[in-house]
Amino acid sequence: MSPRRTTSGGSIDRRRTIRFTFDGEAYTGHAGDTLASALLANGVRLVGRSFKYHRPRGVFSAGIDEPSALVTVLKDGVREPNIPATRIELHDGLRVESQNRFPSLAFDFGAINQLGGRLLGAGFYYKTFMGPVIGPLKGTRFWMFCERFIRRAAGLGRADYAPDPSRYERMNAFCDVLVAGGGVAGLMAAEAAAKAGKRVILAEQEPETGGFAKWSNETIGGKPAAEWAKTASERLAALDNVRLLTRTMVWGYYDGNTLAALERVGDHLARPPKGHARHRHWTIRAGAVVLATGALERPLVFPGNDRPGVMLAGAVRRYAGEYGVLCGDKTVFFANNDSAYQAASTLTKAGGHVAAIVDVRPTISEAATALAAEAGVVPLTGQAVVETKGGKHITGIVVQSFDAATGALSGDARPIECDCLAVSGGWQPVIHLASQAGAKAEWDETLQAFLPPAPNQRWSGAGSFLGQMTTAGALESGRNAGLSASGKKPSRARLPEVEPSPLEIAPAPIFEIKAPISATRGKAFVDLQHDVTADDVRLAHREGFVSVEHLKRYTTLGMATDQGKTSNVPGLAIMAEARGISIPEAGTTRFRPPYSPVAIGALAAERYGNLKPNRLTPMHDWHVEHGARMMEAGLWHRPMIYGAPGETVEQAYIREAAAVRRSVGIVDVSTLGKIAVKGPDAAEFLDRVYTNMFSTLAIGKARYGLMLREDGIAFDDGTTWRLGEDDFLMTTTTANAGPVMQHLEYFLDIVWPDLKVHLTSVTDQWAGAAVAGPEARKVLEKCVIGTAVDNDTLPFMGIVHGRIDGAPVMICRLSFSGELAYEVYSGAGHGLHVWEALMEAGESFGITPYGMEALGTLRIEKGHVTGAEIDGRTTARDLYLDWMLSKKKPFIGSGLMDRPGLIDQNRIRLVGVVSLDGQPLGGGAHIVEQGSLDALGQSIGHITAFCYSPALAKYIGLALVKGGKAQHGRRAFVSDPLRKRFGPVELVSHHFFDPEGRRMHG
Amino acid sequence: MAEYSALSLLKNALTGNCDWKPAWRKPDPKPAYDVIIVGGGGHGLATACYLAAEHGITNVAVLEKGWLGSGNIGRNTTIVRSNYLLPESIRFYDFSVKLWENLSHELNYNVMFSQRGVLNLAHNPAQADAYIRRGNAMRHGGGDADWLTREQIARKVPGLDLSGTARFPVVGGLLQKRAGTARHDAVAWGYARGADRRGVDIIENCEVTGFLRDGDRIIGVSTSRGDIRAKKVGVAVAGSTSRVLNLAGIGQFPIESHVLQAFVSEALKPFVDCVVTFGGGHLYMSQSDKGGLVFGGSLDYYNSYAQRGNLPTVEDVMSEICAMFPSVARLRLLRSWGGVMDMSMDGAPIITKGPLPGMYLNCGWCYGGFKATPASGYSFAWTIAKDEPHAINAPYTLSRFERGAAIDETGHGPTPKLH
Amino acid sequence: MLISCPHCGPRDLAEFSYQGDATRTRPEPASTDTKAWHDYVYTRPNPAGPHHEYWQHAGGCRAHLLIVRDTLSHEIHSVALARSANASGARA
Amino acid sequence: MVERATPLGADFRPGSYGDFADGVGVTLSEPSTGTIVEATAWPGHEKALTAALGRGTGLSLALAPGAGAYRDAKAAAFNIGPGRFLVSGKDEGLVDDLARAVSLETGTITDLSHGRTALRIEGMATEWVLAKLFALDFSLDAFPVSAGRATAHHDFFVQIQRTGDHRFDLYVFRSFARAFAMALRHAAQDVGYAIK
Repeated sequence: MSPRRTTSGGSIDRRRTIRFTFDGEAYTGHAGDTLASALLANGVRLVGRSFKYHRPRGVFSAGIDEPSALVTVLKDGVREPNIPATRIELHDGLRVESQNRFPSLAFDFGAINQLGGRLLGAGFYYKTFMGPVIGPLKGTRFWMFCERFIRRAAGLGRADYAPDPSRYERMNAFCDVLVAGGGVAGLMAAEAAAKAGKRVILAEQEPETGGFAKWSNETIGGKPAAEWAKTASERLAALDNVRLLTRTMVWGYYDGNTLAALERVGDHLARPPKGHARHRHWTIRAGAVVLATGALERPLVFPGNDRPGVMLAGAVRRYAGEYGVLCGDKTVFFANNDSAYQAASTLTKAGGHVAAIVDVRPTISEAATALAAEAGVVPLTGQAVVETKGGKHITGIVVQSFDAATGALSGDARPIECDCLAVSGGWQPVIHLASQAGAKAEWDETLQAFLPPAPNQRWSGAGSFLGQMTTAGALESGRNAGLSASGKKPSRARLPEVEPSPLEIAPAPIFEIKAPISATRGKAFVDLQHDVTADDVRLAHREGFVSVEHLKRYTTLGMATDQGKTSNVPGLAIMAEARGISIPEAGTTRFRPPYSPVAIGALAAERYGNLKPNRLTPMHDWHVEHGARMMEAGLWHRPMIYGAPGETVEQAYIREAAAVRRSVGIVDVSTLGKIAVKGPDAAEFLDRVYTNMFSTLAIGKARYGLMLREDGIAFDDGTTWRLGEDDFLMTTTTANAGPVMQHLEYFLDIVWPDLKVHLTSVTDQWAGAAVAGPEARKVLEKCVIGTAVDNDTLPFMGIVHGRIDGAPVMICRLSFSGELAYEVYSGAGHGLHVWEALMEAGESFGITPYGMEALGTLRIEKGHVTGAEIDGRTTARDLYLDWMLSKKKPFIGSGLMDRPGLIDQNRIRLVGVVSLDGQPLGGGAHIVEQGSLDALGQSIGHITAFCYSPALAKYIGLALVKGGKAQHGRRAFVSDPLRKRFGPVELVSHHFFDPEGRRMHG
Repeated sequence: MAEYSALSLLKNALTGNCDWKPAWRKPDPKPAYDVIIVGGGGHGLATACYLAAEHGITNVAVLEKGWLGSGNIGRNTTIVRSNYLLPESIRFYDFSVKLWENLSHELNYNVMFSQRGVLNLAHNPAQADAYIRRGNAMRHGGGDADWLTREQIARKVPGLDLSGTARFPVVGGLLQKRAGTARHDAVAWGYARGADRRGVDIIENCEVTGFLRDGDRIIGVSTSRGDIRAKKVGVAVAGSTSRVLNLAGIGQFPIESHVLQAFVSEALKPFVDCVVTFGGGHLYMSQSDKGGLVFGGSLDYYNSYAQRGNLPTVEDVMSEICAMFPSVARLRLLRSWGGVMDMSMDGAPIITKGPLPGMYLNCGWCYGGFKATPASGYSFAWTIAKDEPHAINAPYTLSRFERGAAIDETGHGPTPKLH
Repeated sequence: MLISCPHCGPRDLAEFSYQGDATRTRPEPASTDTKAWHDYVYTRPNPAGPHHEYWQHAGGCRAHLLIVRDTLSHEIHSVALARSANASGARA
Repeated sequence: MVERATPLGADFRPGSYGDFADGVGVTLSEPSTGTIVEATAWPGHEKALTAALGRGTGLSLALAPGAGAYRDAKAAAFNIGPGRFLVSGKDEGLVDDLARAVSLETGTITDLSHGRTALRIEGMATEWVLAKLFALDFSLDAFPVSAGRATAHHDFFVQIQRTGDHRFDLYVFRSFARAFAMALRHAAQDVGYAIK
């Protein structure tokens, strides 16, 4: 006695046999099978173990709502856990494992948890494991000890650490009408919108469109429904203005009619073609949306309702109708509505045997009675299943008389033998997307279900999503929704003909059969995956966790991978009953994206494995070829050092920095932010944004400038060059190029729209090479033509234009290193050319390319500040840049820079630090006045940058220290417990080297 | 026998679990209280609990608009840490961690505080220096911090992309061992029960619709369940601060409300042990006891009260998690949700007497409210009881902006979305 | 979320950069009224409902937009170029 | 004259790549653009600017947002913001011509010839590939030939002009060009692509 394949029927391709393995065992199925249908066809009933009690579980549903039959797919060398067997299309080579069991599915140690059933009820963890108040396990230790075991027992599937080799991609799409759901209603809607000339996308989560029509054995337009759906689908696919996406689930409804959908492009293939994605993440901007997402069947809650073989009636129907699989030899239906009778009818037609139909309602419709008669049974009305029998699968049930009005059970308990129990507790429209879109669902007394709220974005609904449970209703509402989404009125044209459907799909308001539970009967489960029972819901009620959100959180109801698709409404109904209020009064949980789980890689797709692009200077390849070790600076890559063989980083930067002081060095400064500031008001604008004056700057000269934020804190610094009366070139720090641009644009657009100034980012237009050192001028003299570079023509802060080896250049005499230095700017496309020419010209002077470490060393020696000191908390005064705060004019930040807290002398302020023990200082080390590594003192500041200074022959650094200048000459200690460094230092002026600046003026 | 213990569980199991009492009563509001706390979230409940436990003030009501714990206590990513840079923050959050360590006992409620550690990854030397500066600050402030090398990280966190070819290669990481995670809902429920058992009235579905005033002075609140008078009214409604202050006539305030999304994957067997934060972007991840990977990233960057996130942020967060853990791409996102953050102008909270006489204010928690719950409740209760701040919340004034004494951990200045 | 840039048409949220509250008035540049500067820089109405705010179409035309958007529903009521909105006195 | 170096690097070399067994879906190339200029008008002077640009390039530019004009292999221009245009031409002297044509009363001209890199994508699968990167509607109705769009793909700012039914010129910041070409190539894997 077991499930099996029929000899004919269904839409699977019986000529194509597919091999797959489950827990290492080889099986076969057919093309068109899901893993679930194929396992059932092979008589496999035990498929998984439940989350908490490790109870045996089988296939429960036939779709996305599956709570029990979760497996791990082994593919591409990686594990993909927690995939419902009902969602896996069979393909050659498919390998699948069961999960949450040890050592095997049939014999699972975890099943011991079932013995502690009552102990392990809702809230169990909150009430224990607090541990002892004294001893080695006090505090959090005892809990953490227990938690290790709890964690191992919890979880479902096991993931591995092997990188996922799959390709994912994102696709942006635009359409007039998006139809979510390709059942009968969706097909009608799409066709109506397409005929109205709209651009339409139809997304269907299953491999084929058609929905119920695929297995319902009805007729539409005189044809079998499945055939009608196929033809309708083909018609749509042939249209230019329709994109038909199958295997595509719309999972998120975001603001502004932006919807997210996942297309499973390659999961059903043994191997996707080269360069093709496994999943494609669609972001669809839709003018209007038609939600035709259907309805899901609910189970009934009764003792033992989780045994393998207990299934949804609609699922039993689908397995028979679509896959040619009979879920049992003797099937009993148990229902509170007529849809189970349709299922029984389909099963009978497929060759199955209906052992009984148990119905909680005292009377049923004539149509239902007739269908039962076709199936060869007289419905047991006014009765209910109170117990299931069996071990790892169901072998029988027990029924008793049931009073639908009071829920009371009476009379004899009668056993019925069966190997499949098909349950229907009514239907719940899939309103998730509508709920995500913003509004609260509305309870419908007739359907005993939540219906979608009134739309608050541009969507309309169709089909069973709206509670239209008949095919005729789907056809009509589908067409109307398509028309309405196209801005058209409902049509009166004839719809395809269907058989009349006198069945009563609205269920009796029965959710639970309250029979006493026992070890043999089993528990009455509400949430099958998370093992939440009806008693758990009542315990939550008893303890005051009565709001639906508390219920969910206290019991974990509905929080499993199926997100409560089959359990939310029954759980709510049981709580409502316990509270003595109606279901809508008890509330509904808000649905959140995704509708059903989505691969994380799919959502990350568009990055192509590179989280952030690499930003390269024109000389990048040269640096790499010449041994540079590159480092990141924001998105940029810059040389840290140019290492000679065998050199350490420290040796390299000392060599490079020393070369600059001794003769000449060259460094790539192309990454500096550069903004063209042009227009008649450019000078006025700069006066307002910089703390110092720029309107007085002569053409052909540059000036160092400082910007503050509105709150008076230092923001950025750099030089700005006046190239013409109305033409400035502003430079910013590398890191702040973007923020400064945005800051300036904000003020021009919003605060001073009257100023005539244009800004253009020209960072990428210019390559920059700084040539620094006593021999710098000689290098330029050797290669620059078209201008002199002597002190008169090119004084400090002067700018000249000329050519180097045929390329136009602009040279500004600026110094960050404190040496005689020039920044040579050329068009970026000429950057490498000019760089190489400078290297050649400098060869006889021993020109040395230097990296960020040497650049940092030179600036520390000079006491110049960078982002390490301008860290968003320091003021100009903290950095002793008060001389730049103009008193002649207001500027951004001048209004708040004098607040008492910002001018306090005791703030942490810039000082120099000298190591007195000859050891390095360490970035991020702190400064203390006393203490040791064992007894840490009080921090009075921290080191922002340090280096070995070749010019001073010692380790020096910059620091922000309480009191700043007042500390000069004081002894203190560097304290770096993280790196176990403690040592004496002297606090000194931050101008270590050539404080008068003779060298750069030389 | 303690109300909750292994023994009581066993006893109740044998009697069909019929004798459990409600975790907190559902009383009707009295006409007047000594103290009203507006806001039945973590901070409000903790405040009430400490008012009763530490100061003997039990004639207290906590008023909650919806269901208890429905604000950010119920929608955060459950991380507890004190790995801060500035001395004010270190002092406050370290105090909080100390309270966390004993919280389950204190409340006789397992809040599942698990000191699994929080690891901040550094991806370049400058970032490493910044983290080391922070770690040193933590150590000098009396806390714990350790620097891990790449090799140590490889052993501690399998699955991280530690290859040299990673776009953001890991150079080291800052570990705070005493940090970890807790069961967020349990914190709300534990404090609620703790307060309730000490006599505090917790009143759900009671929305404050206005303040009762005597001149300038606040003397109570109007609610959807009638007027309630009080000698002192504490407001702890982070996420809705501006809305509630509006009811008291305060129309401009240094707070913006922003939405922060959080995410959870399907449940898995143990995958990652500690909390890991990614330095190449804004991302943090841990694993819950149930097995879900819990993670989050940046704000959605615009004012919102909608508890509803947007897609570009989802994509950014997923990109970062895949960059950090390349195997996670194959796993599946189960659920996402949004919480409304009370973003202050410097990223630090406000816990103070005022701004009106009779009123006490606790707000501006930005991302950091959950871990602060015990210290926030403790110091707010202190401030209400004694009419002066405790040493740990003394810097968290409202006047600090005008004085130029912002406590700006990130250095982003008055741009709330960046804190 | 889509924002209809008056210049570029409807574009994805990802192209825009939020620039915050648009109701504050900047004091005169030379003002030394710390309180006025404080209010401008630090305080906001932060309403639950329609919110006047600036966005920059940073990943597009770079223009700043004045947008009225509901912070409860994210529904956008109006979008205008900030320059023209401010110039024509349409500012809130 | 010193030749301008391409930023695309050694990897961007001619050949066929990806799934090209059944032919390539798109072709990528770096068109030669001697001059790239950003021209911006003061408010109220937009018409004068388009006229001046027309004199400099021979293009006739409409004043609508995103409007553009294109003369095969000679010059191209399109609107990228209020009063703002990106102009490109084969000729390197164009920048001087435009600087002369646009007076300070009308607006400003900024030379970006080195600062932006143009990449061309063409072929039947062009829209499919671009839709992976950009949230733009690439249908001909929404994005007609010669029109332009300023848009972004994460950190890449890209200005796009449609220069044919299935042909687009993409202007990116030079320092990002190599990374962007990588992203584009990755996106074209499934349709197969050639580099010309």
